[in-house]
Amino acid sequence: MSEAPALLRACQVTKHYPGTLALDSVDFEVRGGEVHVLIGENGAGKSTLVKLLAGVEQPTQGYLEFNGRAIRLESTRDAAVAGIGMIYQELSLFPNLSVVENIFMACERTRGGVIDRKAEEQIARGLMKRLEQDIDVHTLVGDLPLGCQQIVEICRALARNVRVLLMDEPTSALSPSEIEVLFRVIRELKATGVGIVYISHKLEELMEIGDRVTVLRDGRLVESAAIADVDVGWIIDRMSGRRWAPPAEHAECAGQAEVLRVEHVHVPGRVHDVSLTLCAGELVGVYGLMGAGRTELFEVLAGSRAAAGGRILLGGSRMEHLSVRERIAQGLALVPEDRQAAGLIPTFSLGRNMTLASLEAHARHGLLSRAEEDASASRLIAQLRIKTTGPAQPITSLSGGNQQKAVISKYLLTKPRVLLMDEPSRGVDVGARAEIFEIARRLASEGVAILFASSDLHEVLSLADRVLVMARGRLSASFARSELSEQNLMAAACAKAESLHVNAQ
Amino acid sequence: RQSGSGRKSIAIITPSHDNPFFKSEADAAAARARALGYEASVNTHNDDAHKQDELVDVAIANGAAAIILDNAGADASVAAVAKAKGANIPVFLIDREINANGIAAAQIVSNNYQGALLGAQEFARLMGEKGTFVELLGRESDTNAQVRTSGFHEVLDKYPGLRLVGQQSANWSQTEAFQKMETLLQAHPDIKGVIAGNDTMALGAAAALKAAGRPEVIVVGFDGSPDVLASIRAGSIKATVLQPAARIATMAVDQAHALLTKGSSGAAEKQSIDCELVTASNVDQFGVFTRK
Amino acid sequence: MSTHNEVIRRVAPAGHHRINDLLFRLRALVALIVLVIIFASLSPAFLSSGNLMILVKHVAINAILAVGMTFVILTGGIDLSVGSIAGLAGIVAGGLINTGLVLPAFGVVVYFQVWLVILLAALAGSGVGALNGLLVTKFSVAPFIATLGTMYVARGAALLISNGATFPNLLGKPELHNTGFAWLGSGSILFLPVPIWLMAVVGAAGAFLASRTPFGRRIYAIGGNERAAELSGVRVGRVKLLGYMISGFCSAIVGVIIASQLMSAHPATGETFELNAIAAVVLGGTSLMGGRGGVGGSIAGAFVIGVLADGLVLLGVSQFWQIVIKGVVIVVAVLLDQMQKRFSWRERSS
Amino acid sequence: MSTHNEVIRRVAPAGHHRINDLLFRLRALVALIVLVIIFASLSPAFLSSGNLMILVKHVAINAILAVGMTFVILTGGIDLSVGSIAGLAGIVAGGLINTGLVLPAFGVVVYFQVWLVILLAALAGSGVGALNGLLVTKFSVAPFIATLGTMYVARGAALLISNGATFPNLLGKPELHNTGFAWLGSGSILFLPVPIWLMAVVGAAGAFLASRTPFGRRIYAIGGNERAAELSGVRVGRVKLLGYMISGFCSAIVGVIIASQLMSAHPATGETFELNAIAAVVLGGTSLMGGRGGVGGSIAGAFVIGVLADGLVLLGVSQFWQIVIKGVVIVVAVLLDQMQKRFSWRERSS
Ligand SMILES: Nc1ncnc2c1ncn2[C@@H]1O[C@H](COP(=O)(O)OP(=O)(O)OP(=O)(O)O)[C@@H](O)[C@H]1O
Ligand SMILES: Nc1ncnc2c1ncn2[C@@H]1O[C@H](COP(=O)(O)OP(=O)(O)OP(=O)(O)O)[C@@H](O)[C@H]1O
Ligand SMILES: [Mg+2]
Ligand SMILES: [Mg+2]
Repeated sequence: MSEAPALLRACQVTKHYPGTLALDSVDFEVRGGEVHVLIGENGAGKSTLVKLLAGVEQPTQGYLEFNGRAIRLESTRDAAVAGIGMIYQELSLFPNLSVVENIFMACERTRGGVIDRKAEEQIARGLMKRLEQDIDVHTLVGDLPLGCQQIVEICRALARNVRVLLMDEPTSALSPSEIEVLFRVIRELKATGVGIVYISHKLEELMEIGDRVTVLRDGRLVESAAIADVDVGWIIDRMSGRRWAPPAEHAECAGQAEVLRVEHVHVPGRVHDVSLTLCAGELVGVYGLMGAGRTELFEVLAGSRAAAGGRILLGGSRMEHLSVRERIAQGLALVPEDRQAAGLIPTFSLGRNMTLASLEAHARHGLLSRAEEDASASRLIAQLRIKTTGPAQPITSLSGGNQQKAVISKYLLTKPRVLLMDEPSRGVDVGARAEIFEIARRLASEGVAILFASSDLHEVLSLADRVLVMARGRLSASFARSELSEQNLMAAACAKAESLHVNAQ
Repeated sequence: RQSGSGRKSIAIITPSHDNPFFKSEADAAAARARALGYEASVNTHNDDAHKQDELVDVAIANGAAAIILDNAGADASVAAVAKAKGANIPVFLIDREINANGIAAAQIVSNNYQGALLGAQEFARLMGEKGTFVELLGRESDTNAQVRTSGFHEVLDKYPGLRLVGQQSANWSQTEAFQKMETLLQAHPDIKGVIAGNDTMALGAAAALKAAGRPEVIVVGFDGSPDVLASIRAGSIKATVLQPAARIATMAVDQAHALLTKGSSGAAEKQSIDCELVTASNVDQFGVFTRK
Repeated sequence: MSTHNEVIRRVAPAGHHRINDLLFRLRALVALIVLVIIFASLSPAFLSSGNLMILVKHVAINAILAVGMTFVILTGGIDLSVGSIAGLAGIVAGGLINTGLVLPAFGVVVYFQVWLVILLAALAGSGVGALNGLLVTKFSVAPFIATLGTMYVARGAALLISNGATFPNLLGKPELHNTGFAWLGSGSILFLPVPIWLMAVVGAAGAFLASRTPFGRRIYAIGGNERAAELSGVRVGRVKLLGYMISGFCSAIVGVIIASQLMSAHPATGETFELNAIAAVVLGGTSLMGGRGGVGGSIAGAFVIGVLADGLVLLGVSQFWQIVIKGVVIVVAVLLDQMQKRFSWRERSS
Repeated sequence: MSTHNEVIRRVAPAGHHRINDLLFRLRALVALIVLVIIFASLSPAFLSSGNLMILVKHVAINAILAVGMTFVILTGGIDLSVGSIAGLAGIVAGGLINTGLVLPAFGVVVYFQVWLVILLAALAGSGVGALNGLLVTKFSVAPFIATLGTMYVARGAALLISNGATFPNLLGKPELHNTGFAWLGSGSILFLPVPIWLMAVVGAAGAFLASRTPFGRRIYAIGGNERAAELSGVRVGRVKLLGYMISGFCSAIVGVIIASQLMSAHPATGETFELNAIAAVVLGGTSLMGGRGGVGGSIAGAFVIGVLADGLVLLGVSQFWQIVIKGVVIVVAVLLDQMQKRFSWRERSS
């Protein structure tokens, strides 16, 4: 393996952003036929490094080599010409165009200058088959749920015959079965000599798919090693200089008061007759495959999507007819799944993003108090260890994981009684994930009930007091902590229609 | 040519009715046409030759018996008039001429040039033939703006004592005239008079002079609008030149009727109706764009 | 995977978005049909073939502008300069016919044949379009402001060239070999006026470009997500530039047609054309945020506006009421938008 | 934690982006200063206190419109109806003073005192603004189209109310207790004309609202990402509606000021005001995409446009060149934007 020549190499690259040194003299390379895993805490510089390799950004210092020759990538076009493809952390698709049109953007199949729709369709269908997806290639991408969008993004990379494929958290919105398929494809690509750079915060995944691992910390390269020679503990040690507390004790909800009661909630075609209850201090996970309807259920609970029927009671009072704002005021808040589309105000600073949902609490006599806003923001920055220069930093210049933490902070500041979190750990590093759940746990101990959706089996298994499983819009099972096992969850998530009927009390 | 109701119709096309001049003219024409038993369809082209062309098209398609037109440009209107003639519809031009003879059935215009001379002579007299003044121009791309200013200058340039210190277009607009006048007063605080290409601008200038505490500055306008007649009575504007718009419009309809019924309008193509000077001394003799 | 199959079939029948597209276009069509029915029942002259021909000829002006404008709006931009470009192109054509191109340095005056005159006017229009495009792409000026600026500059240039006057009698002179300008605006081919043919050609070419070529698809992509387009390797600057040039070109064609119809060129021609063109595009279902809509809709939108204008004149509605009704119809026609929104992809903002 | 501290120490001082904000506003200021220097050196009258006073008074009109417009543009909308609302409000005020409110059903005519007349005109303006807001929020009509529609409707309404004529001599009558209307446009307080005070009040209130209150913060949030704002508990519909109402209110104030200055109300007042107001807002650094900018900048932008207009008149520049220069200055002033972009945090597009 190690004899193979480097296909793409970054030599002593440094990247300065205004106010931040994102990369500091890093050497990195990927060889043909290997998967080189890149890992580090949120904000360590992973995305920055692959963006340099893909021509999205240019290094402040240092240079790139392709096939042993120095190369300048002024734009992604140059990279594409060289055969370098990338899957972006923040998906970069065209919601207004169909799946086919997205896949072939800027590499259209033409005949005499006219687009050859037939040919494109055929190739797109082939790609979907290869990824074992049944996505209709004529659907508008904007109509697809996040997970399917990620599949489209992967198709796009596959449609271009690349020699190097850079994947920045390609699985953050995928569930285990899709991840399996993706891994199969990655192995196929590897076999044809493609070099792959793979970023993820899911350590088990890395161990499974990677050949080599490089750890970044604060923009510096900490160490590279063959995956065979290391284990999860090794990675975690290198990622951060610090240790975090192991997941806290699981609470027993016996005797606690019920705070949320959901009865027969129904959204045509999406969510079918879902009933559940939540006790104060509970941390409940909702597991399901992609498209199971968790996002829709959460949106209905939060009031951003209309339900066709059912009742929602918070502490005994009805919520169905309240607006999002009123529900937040009553203590029911949702951390949305898609942080770019629904979580962040890109024109705001970090601090302003954090206080947006709790402006009244930061106002005195109707006037916003900057001091109070800054105080709240600083407190959460410290609590969630958000890597930033301060509350005034523009949100878009934070790394993906840190943006996610900002969204979570925003809803923590609303002092919720019930906090709904849809895939809260998307793109968040292992340490921070633990911190988020630690905070959740602390909130829970103060009587807040937490319901979180996750597609990550390990996360659900290790963190939830109780797990509800959704399949095709119905609750298919409910497991107490003691009954939890991987097999149970998978079986329930794939349950057939007949067997779907559970009351998750 | 019959319209739907069986009655012949006359199309009356003028600039926008937000100027009382054109509204009176259109109203007078429509009233006369109806009195003579025609249907009157009234439309406005907002001084846009293209729009005018479309309106003429529609009048042709609609089978109008005659068109009364206050046109949107001496050159730009020729084709439209010719087109109507080609469709055997006589066009009676009012208020403004076109730069072509023999295609319109009649061109009945108030003599803008003569009117400008009248206004300028009165202005020179009021100024005592000396002192500095400014001129507010209409939209510089409009024919009448050009005719009037050249008429003014024909007279005023002959007086060595009269000195033009500022010349600005206020686009026929009262608001714009107000602001431009205020600024001109800053550049030329000692002016003694303002001559304006139309009454709307004269009103704007008078308001600015009043606000600046300079009501004594002599303002002369052009058109003879009721608002300016009132100002002349009140003394804030000294004189204007009245165009007998209502009379011209009525004449045009009468001639059209004659042509349609008797085969001849009984008048020459080019008819020039003189404008009349309105001053404080004779203002009571005038009504809405016509001598009482 | 069976779970997915079922889900997918429920949400996204094949061609799902085509139906939306259709509904979108229907919006203008429905409004159009309603208007036609109203006018036809109120005025017997309305459906006469003569009137319909004239109506379509009038619509052609705005439709050609709207086709060009569509390419700009699809990228998420806007072009306020179309009216001024039309005025400038008319003046350029008029000036070249009447006074020729004066080259004092060489001591010569060059007269061009009519087709060259038209070409030069179109070039002038595309040139202003290119200026718009450069300001927007190279200098990152917001499209509204860039084209507002060129709107003033082009208008001023037209006024300066002709010194505010009209170029009259664009007949040309046989000895200068530049006669025949009238044909463009007033001639016919196969009983149909030339402007109608021009609308058809421009419309067909525009529709083809937008829906069948890589260029068209990229225009949509830029409107959908400009950053993503850039990252996908779309030359965003170049594509946008081309869009503005197409709009400038179409505007120039319109200016030349009008000059030819009037046989004279007036520097104030085309004032407020931009509003009608934009309204046509939006009525036709193209989103001002970019990325959605198409050329066909814009033409339908131009028909709505044109039918309304001519119909109200036919009915003899007063100027003041015409203004009110125009406003109401524009809003009501777009209200149908809401219907469509229900079916569309969740809106992404930012 | 030590790792974090270290990183943070390496980076720029806090408040870094405040400087950017400033630069943003500087854009208009730089253009303003350049213009002032040019005009002052070319015309001795320019810097006289009398001229400056007049200039600021002229600027006030556009500045007040621009302040209202800022609230709409910050949400990512646009308001084309401001000029028509000004015209309508003037007509409402003029009509109420001259002819009173005729209630045929009761057989009475009601005359109002001047302050009530102004209030009613302002209400009419806010009402049209509310209509805009409802169309945009409840009926999801694109702001451009909604306000284009009301632009026509309000203009038509003004024309219909006055039947196209001017309401002259708005002096009121002592016996009707409605005299004193002139004060608003021509009066002074502490040697400064009332319109200047009004601009100051509207500007200060606007700046305060935008930057200090939850409402202002929400306006920005909607412009940044409407969906995220919605999910953060912002009542998007209500906030936008308020924004349009503020714009309508400001427009009405302007209409009343103009009517008071001219002592007459003309229904065509305010045509093309919208372009100047939008240009002022964008010159002032507010993005037409929404979410960025502020009231202060818009006022600076209004000054740029006003200084330019008055300065060119003072210098006696011809109308044609005024048009060209206005276009160039608008574009050049925004070109400074680019300068700013270099320093700023790179922009992400959705
Ligand atoms: N455009 C930018 N301007 C300023 N700073 C930036 C910009 N982009 C990234 N940064 C900073 O660079 C650092 C590295 O960011 P990067 O996105 O590479 O992190 P990452 O390792 O991908 O993190 P994550 O796991 O959260 O995605 C962060 O501190 C971030 O705030
Ligand atoms: N392959 C697909 N094609 C089209 N639509 C899909 C597909 N998969 C899921 N959906 C849509 O998504 C809906 C449920 O998605 P939702 O996001 O609520 O599920 P989820 O359990 O939260 O899954 P995810 O983990 O992807 O967020 C489905 O009802 C369906 O409308
Ligand atoms: Mg990253
Ligand atoms: Mg989900």
